[in-house]
Amino acid sequence: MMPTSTRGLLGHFCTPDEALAAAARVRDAGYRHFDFLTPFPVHGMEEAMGQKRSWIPWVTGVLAICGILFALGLQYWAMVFDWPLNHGGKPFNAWPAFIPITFEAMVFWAALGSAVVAVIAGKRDTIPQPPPLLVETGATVDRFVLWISATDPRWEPAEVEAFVRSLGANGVRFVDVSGGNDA
Amino acid sequence: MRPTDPHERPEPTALDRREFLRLGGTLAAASALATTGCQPPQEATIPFHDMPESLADGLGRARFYRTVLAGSPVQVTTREGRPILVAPPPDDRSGRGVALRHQAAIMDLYDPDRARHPLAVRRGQGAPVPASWAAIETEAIDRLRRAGSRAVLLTGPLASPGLAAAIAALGERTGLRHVAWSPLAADAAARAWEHAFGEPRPARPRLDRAAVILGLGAEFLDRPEEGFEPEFAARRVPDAEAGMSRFIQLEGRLTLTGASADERLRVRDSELAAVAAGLAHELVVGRGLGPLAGDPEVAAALAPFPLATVAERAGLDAARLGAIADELQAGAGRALVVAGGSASSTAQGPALELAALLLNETLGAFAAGLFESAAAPATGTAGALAALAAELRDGKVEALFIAGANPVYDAPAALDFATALEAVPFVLSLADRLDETSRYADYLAPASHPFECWGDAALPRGLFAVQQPVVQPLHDTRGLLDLLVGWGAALGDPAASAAVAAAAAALATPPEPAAAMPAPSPSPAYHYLRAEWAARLALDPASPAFRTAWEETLREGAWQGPAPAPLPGTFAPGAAALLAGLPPPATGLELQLYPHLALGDGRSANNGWLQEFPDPITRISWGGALSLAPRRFDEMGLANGDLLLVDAGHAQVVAPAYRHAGMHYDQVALPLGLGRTACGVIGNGTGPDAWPLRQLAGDQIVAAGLPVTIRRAGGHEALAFAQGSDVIDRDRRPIVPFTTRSAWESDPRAGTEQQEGGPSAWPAHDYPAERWAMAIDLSRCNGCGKCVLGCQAENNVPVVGRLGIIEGREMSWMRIDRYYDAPRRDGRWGAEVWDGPLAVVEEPQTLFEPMLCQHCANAPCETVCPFIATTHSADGLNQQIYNRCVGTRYCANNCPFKVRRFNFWEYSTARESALFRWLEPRLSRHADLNARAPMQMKNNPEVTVRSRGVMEKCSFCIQRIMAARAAATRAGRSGQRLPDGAVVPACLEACPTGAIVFGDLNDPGSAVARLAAQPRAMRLLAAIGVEPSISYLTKVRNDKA
Amino acid sequence: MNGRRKLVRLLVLVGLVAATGALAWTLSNARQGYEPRQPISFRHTRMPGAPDWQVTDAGEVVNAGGYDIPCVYCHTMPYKGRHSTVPSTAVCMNCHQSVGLGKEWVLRMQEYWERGQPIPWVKVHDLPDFVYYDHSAHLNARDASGALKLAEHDAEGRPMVACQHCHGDVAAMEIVSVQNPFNMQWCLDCHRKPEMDGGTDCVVCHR
Amino acid sequence: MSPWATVQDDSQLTGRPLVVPGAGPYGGDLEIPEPLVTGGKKWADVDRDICMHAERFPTRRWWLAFGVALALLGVLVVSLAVLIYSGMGVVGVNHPVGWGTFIINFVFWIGIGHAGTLISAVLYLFRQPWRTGINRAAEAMTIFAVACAGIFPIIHLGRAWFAYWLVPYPNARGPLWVNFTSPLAWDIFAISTYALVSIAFWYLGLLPDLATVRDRATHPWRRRLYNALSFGWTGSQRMWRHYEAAYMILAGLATPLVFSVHTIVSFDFATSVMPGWHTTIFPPYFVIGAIFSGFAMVITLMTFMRGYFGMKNYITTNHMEAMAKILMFTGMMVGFAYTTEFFMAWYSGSEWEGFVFKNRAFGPYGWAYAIMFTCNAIVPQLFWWKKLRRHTWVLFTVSILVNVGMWFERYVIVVTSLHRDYLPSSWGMYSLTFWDYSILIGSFGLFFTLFLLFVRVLPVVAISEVKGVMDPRVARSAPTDSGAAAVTAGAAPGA
Repeated sequence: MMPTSTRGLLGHFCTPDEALAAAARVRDAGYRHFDFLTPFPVHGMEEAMGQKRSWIPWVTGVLAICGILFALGLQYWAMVFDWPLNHGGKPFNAWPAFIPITFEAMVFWAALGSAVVAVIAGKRDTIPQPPPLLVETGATVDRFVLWISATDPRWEPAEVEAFVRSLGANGVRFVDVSGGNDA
Repeated sequence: MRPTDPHERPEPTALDRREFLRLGGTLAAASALATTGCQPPQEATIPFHDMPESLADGLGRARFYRTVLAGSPVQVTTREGRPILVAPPPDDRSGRGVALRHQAAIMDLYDPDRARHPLAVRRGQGAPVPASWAAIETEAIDRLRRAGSRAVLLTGPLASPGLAAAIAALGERTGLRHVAWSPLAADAAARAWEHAFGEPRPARPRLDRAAVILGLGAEFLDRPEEGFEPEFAARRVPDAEAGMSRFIQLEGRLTLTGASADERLRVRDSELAAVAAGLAHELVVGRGLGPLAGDPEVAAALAPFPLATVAERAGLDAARLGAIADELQAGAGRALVVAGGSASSTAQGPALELAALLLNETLGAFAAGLFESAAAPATGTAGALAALAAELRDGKVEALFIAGANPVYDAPAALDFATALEAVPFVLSLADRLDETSRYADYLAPASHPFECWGDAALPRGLFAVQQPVVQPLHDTRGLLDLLVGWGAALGDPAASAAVAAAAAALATPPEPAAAMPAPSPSPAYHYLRAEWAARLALDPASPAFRTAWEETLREGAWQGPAPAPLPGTFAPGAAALLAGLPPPATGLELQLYPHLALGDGRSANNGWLQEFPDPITRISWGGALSLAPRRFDEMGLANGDLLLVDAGHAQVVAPAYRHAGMHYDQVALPLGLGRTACGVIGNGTGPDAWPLRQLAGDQIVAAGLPVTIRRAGGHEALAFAQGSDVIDRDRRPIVPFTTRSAWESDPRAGTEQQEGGPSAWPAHDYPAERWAMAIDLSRCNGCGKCVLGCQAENNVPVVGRLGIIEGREMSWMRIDRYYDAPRRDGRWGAEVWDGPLAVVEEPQTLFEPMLCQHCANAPCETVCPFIATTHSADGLNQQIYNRCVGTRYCANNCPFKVRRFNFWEYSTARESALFRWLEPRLSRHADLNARAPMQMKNNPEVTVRSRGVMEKCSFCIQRIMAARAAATRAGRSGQRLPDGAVVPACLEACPTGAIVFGDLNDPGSAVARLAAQPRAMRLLAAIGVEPSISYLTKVRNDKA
Repeated sequence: MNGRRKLVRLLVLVGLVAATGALAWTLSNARQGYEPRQPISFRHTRMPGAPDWQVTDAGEVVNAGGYDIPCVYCHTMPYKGRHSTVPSTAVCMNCHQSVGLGKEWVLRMQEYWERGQPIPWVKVHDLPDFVYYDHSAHLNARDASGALKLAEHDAEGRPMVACQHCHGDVAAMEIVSVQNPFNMQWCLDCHRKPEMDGGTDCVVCHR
Repeated sequence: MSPWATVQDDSQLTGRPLVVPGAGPYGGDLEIPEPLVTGGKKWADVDRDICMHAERFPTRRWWLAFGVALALLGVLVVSLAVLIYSGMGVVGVNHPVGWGTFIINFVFWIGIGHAGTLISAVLYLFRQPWRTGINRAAEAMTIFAVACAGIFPIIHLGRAWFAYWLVPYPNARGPLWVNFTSPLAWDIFAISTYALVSIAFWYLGLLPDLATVRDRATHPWRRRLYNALSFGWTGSQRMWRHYEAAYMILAGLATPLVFSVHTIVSFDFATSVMPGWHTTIFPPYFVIGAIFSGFAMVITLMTFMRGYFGMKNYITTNHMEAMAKILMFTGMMVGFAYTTEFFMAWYSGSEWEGFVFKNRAFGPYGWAYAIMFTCNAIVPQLFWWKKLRRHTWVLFTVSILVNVGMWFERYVIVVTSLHRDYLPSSWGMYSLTFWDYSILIGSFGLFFTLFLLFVRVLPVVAISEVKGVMDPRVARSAPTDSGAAAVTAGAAPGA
């Protein structure tokens, strides 16, 4: 069930390097339910936060194979099996002519599928209490915002606050957002 | 709205169940609405009220009638009572041929510009108003009665004995005089025959019996109605049974006939007589050949023409002329000299014809039976017309009836016929439209088309043919014979009265629909003709024997009467004196006026098919041009279409220039039959009107050898060329198989050499049943173009108009490519070859190649069509499905033969919207050309009328293949292969020379399979591996003297 | 997202797809079931079929069945030509000079006859203009053994007219309607049967 | 202090590395590349500079440009109405030239549509940071160019209303599918794939920027709209993780896609039997030509963006020079292809082929060939000179000329091969009618209308990507407790 409120701790950094360092320390400190909001992707953040590599490429591979099978199947079925027609003396199974569409279908399935799955995955791959969208933190402008959720097993407000402050974060504060956070 | 908090997911604005049901209901309603809206529109199916029994086995099928059209027997195909196709009758033995004009007669019949009811023209004072037949006939009969011998009937050439009899009977009753006028009548030959044999009845050369043919300006192939094509073609193949003939042509303009010559010398028209006399001098005087050798009169007449002198004057190589003389001498008894054509309408014409007769006599052509006697053609003379014009002007004629003649348009300008008509108190025009002459008449009594009325014709070999109507008159018109018989009856002629009475009786008897026999016709002409016919057959008109004979004649088309009188006596040596008075040739430039190949004298000028037909030599459609020798053309710095002023002294005409290959340097030529002003919206104003340039010299019309000067008139008029480029270098583009006889004898594959294609990556498809294929023998083909018109009529091919041709939107499925063969250049290649270098086009070797869809086994067009609108059928056809075609034009681009035609416009419907007409004025023109009632009646219901935006092309007449299949199925042979000859495509049907053969390639016994296996057979563009189904058989030029 | 909403969304999606499919299917089969009203309510049920003589309450002996009239008595051409043809009014008059006089629709027909006008029947079976169908080529088609491809008996061996293969049992129709889709798919379904060997080249029907 | 901070203005860029004397590891001079963003911008400035155009009321300049574009679009609409209403006859196609300006325009626009994805994808894969300044607009250009291209294969049909038959959908005609051996069928798949993948790639790149626009929005509806468009993007690292992976994959897929699409377009010609078309060089030749013309169009558009929309700090002279170099390089490739074609025609020994090329250069359409060769192979050689590479007007002029030349390249290919092929009897000429011109011009109307709308509503530079290539030392803002100093807009959440 949906949480009726979101609780956690915010603190932000001004450069990606600070954020990276902070992330590594939060990870090493054993926090699990934490996240970073950044205005642009920060290289190395995955490792710093202890995340695994994204599984999107697997989706791409499977969809690519689906695309190939779909296109080849459609073409073969239509041209050879369903209604073979003599087009310019070519054999019904003029397989070299099927290559372009097969390739395009592969790209089509793989690319669009990956994009859609990535967007969905990005929204699904989350901690129990993801960071709320707090515009004034500037997470889409120039701030690298650390969020530690109250659901974290190691959550202990005072300890966490002290820890985050020790990372050099600015604007450290608790957030308690209740109900529909409708913009 | 979506929340901004990603983990907060409140109630989405999805549909609840009630909304879902509501939406579902709406969808269902919408689909129901769409479904009912898309049900087929209610269409009525109207049966007969009472179906005639005669249709019991023929509904939805073609019926064939034999009739005669302008003196040529034809076979007319009708569908549901509408004539849709004219073709040469199979096994015709009349000695006449079918010309393009006959084939296109369908369009004349459905010409929307025909007069649809009688008109009071009132001599052009104000607009014509409708009149009644009764009023016109009453006045006409009254005038006839009163005018007596001061009444004149002016007709065109009369081939109809029935009509002649009716006219004669009227003449007996009232004194009506008859004058026939045919603007293209060639009376030079008749004069020469009269001089030489005492009888103005030229015999008919038998080209199939001659091994050597010398043409002196001969135009036997330019006048297909004269029926020489099959006989000529019979000996044009190298393996002809009787041996291949050799044809040498001397002419000033490259004609269709000259294009088939094995050897061709440029001699201008006015010089031809002298050259012919020179040859005669060489043979008779020089070599003492033939019965006339030693005759002093002949020798004296020929004295001024020693070969060397003649050759020098004509600018010819004397040795070459001598070689021709050698050939003639060697071929004596098998050699034939044919003069005539436009060259005979020079002032030297009679002398030219006589020289030809002299040569034939010398070579023993008459004795060897190379001529057959023929019935005298009925032609009018210019002298008679000139006399009539004088009488008209002098007020000696009180009533003038004009039927089938258009003197205001085509009489020599000197006669000023229009003014002469003003002096006649009563002029009645019996034309089919308000033409140039009718505008000066009091009344226009509209004439029926020959397909709508009864008539007959006498044919050269003694055959008599009946012109039977194949359709009810479309408009309130009458046949000339019907009218004259009616007048005859009114004036008390017994035969006419009997006919009219019989017709009245037939009209009074209600038709019996279920009767086995057709009802008697209510046409007076019908009964008149039957009486005539009974007299000719010496049978009682009421007897069953006559009935049988009559019906057989109708079925077979003609009845063989007594053979024409044998050839007139012997050559009178004194006739040679005609040569002595030979007028000197023109100095400087001379003009030849020649009848337009399709339009003839221009009487069918409102016919879109004929106007659009590209001249086989010039490839110009919609008009004509002044032909200039290439060298003169280049010297003047002209471009095709630059306007020139032709000044013949007595008249001047402005015409666009055309670089005519093979033209004599000192000769220019202009077609006749163009430039009409009152034939209708299709033909009005196309091309220059050249008739005024003809000169009346005594009682002879001079239409060639006219001294003229030309100069630039300023301006340019685009010529509607149906062809892109003229010249091919067969070393580079081996697309026309062509060789000489000597090369062919040493290697029967000679001329078919081409680069072979590589091996195919794929196995070929197999064709389990038939595999349709065609073979075209280029040695037989003379480029006449009748296949083109046959195809156009059969397949509902629209007319695109002059602009359409200029823009390159021609629609004809079949075309005859005409190339000039560039001499081999030993591997050197100049780009200039495409521009027609003088070396090629001054003495061109003409090659004709009928081009149509090749139905390639590996058709490039099929591969590229994404819509599956064109695929290959199991019997080898390249199918084009219009209803599936969306019009990418990719197939046409990828067609190496460029035979696919795209409907850039909607030709078949007249779109009346004002916005549309404002946007595209061209479209009104298309409607004029194709879609004005009753033009749509010409359409063949077996073939889809294509809409805009679809591709079309030759289908090998799939409708005929399917009809043959259905017929076989009905006959209990379903699933069996069709026998050879069961399918006759329209082009083959129209071909007079048998150049086209069609059939099943899988049947080893079929004609096409045998031809395709010949070493002469070549399939084009082997290098790109398209595997056409059409084999072209090498054109072999007979170079063996 | 809870399950109910998921279900509704899914149902909407399925419904949309189904509706589109149904719409497409009906559009492609627009001809099937077409049952137009005719200017004269001619009853095919009374034509073929055996007579069924019955005695009415009034004691009259009447025929409640057919008159054993074969299809080709009126539709004369199917074995001979492309069209099966609609009978001319004269054919109606062959019988109705003496039969059924005074009945409403017969009187209407006779009115047409006397006015000399054809009866404006409404076309029931109508193929697009670009389809060149030939009745005779179908009815006369025989296989290698010489048997008619359009057999004159049904699957159980009961005799039936070959027309029924496409037109259905017209003899049982009070109002004639289109029994089959009469679209290209339906034509091809038959042409593709090996025993029919009808050919699937485009030009078999289109040209 | 970063040396990049010294570059305050685009005009200070030299195209050469910045030298920091004595800063090297061993005491030598340190050379570092010039900054990609000039003007000492901070991250917060980037948001403002770029979002500004989407936020304020359009300028008069914008209205002026939009008005012109809309008028041209009107020309297109009217022309198409006339075309559909009257028939294919209104344009210049004929026998034998069955394809004319429609196919020329199609290939032309598709070609232009290649640079965007190429810049984005290929330069991304090659880690070329300078792509960030131009990739957004270039991708948008791609999509709009493909949209322009997409109308041509449909309107060039004789019966355009049946174009949907090209889609292989189940039907009651047999079913009758499509001919999968036809290059036009391949085209349908290639172009629709290309269009959709390009849109996906573009949109994926837009997601973070849409969130930026959302966060700057003052009007709640605007915020909702952009939030919906950004799919509720927060910038969470867990989103970035998959996003980055997908972006890389799309770049990887888009690269071969770019090559395949123009290869397939070239198959329209290369798989035919027409001399001059039937040649194996076409796929690479077309692809290079497409990149060439696309870069030229990007230069044209970027010149406008720099001048009209004040983007000089983000699309710097260095960006322009980099593109000029590519233009010169691809121009040489294109010239090489032209020459190779001639060589192959001669070397093949095929008379047909030889004639077509001779005719191409010296025949009646030699003038078109001359325009093509001059504009495409010779004019870009000006970029051997650095000064010219960095000169706005030279760049602009050359970019226009290159696209003129590329249009004529397609003209030459389509027209000269068709107008004189195998049978001389069927040779003909081709000329444009009024409607040919109006539809060509109108297609620019469509393109610019879409582009101007894009400029109006979406960030024209990839904000998040540009931020990534800026020096944090320069771009960071002072640490404050309240969050981003630059953010003045945006209401507190969850009130």
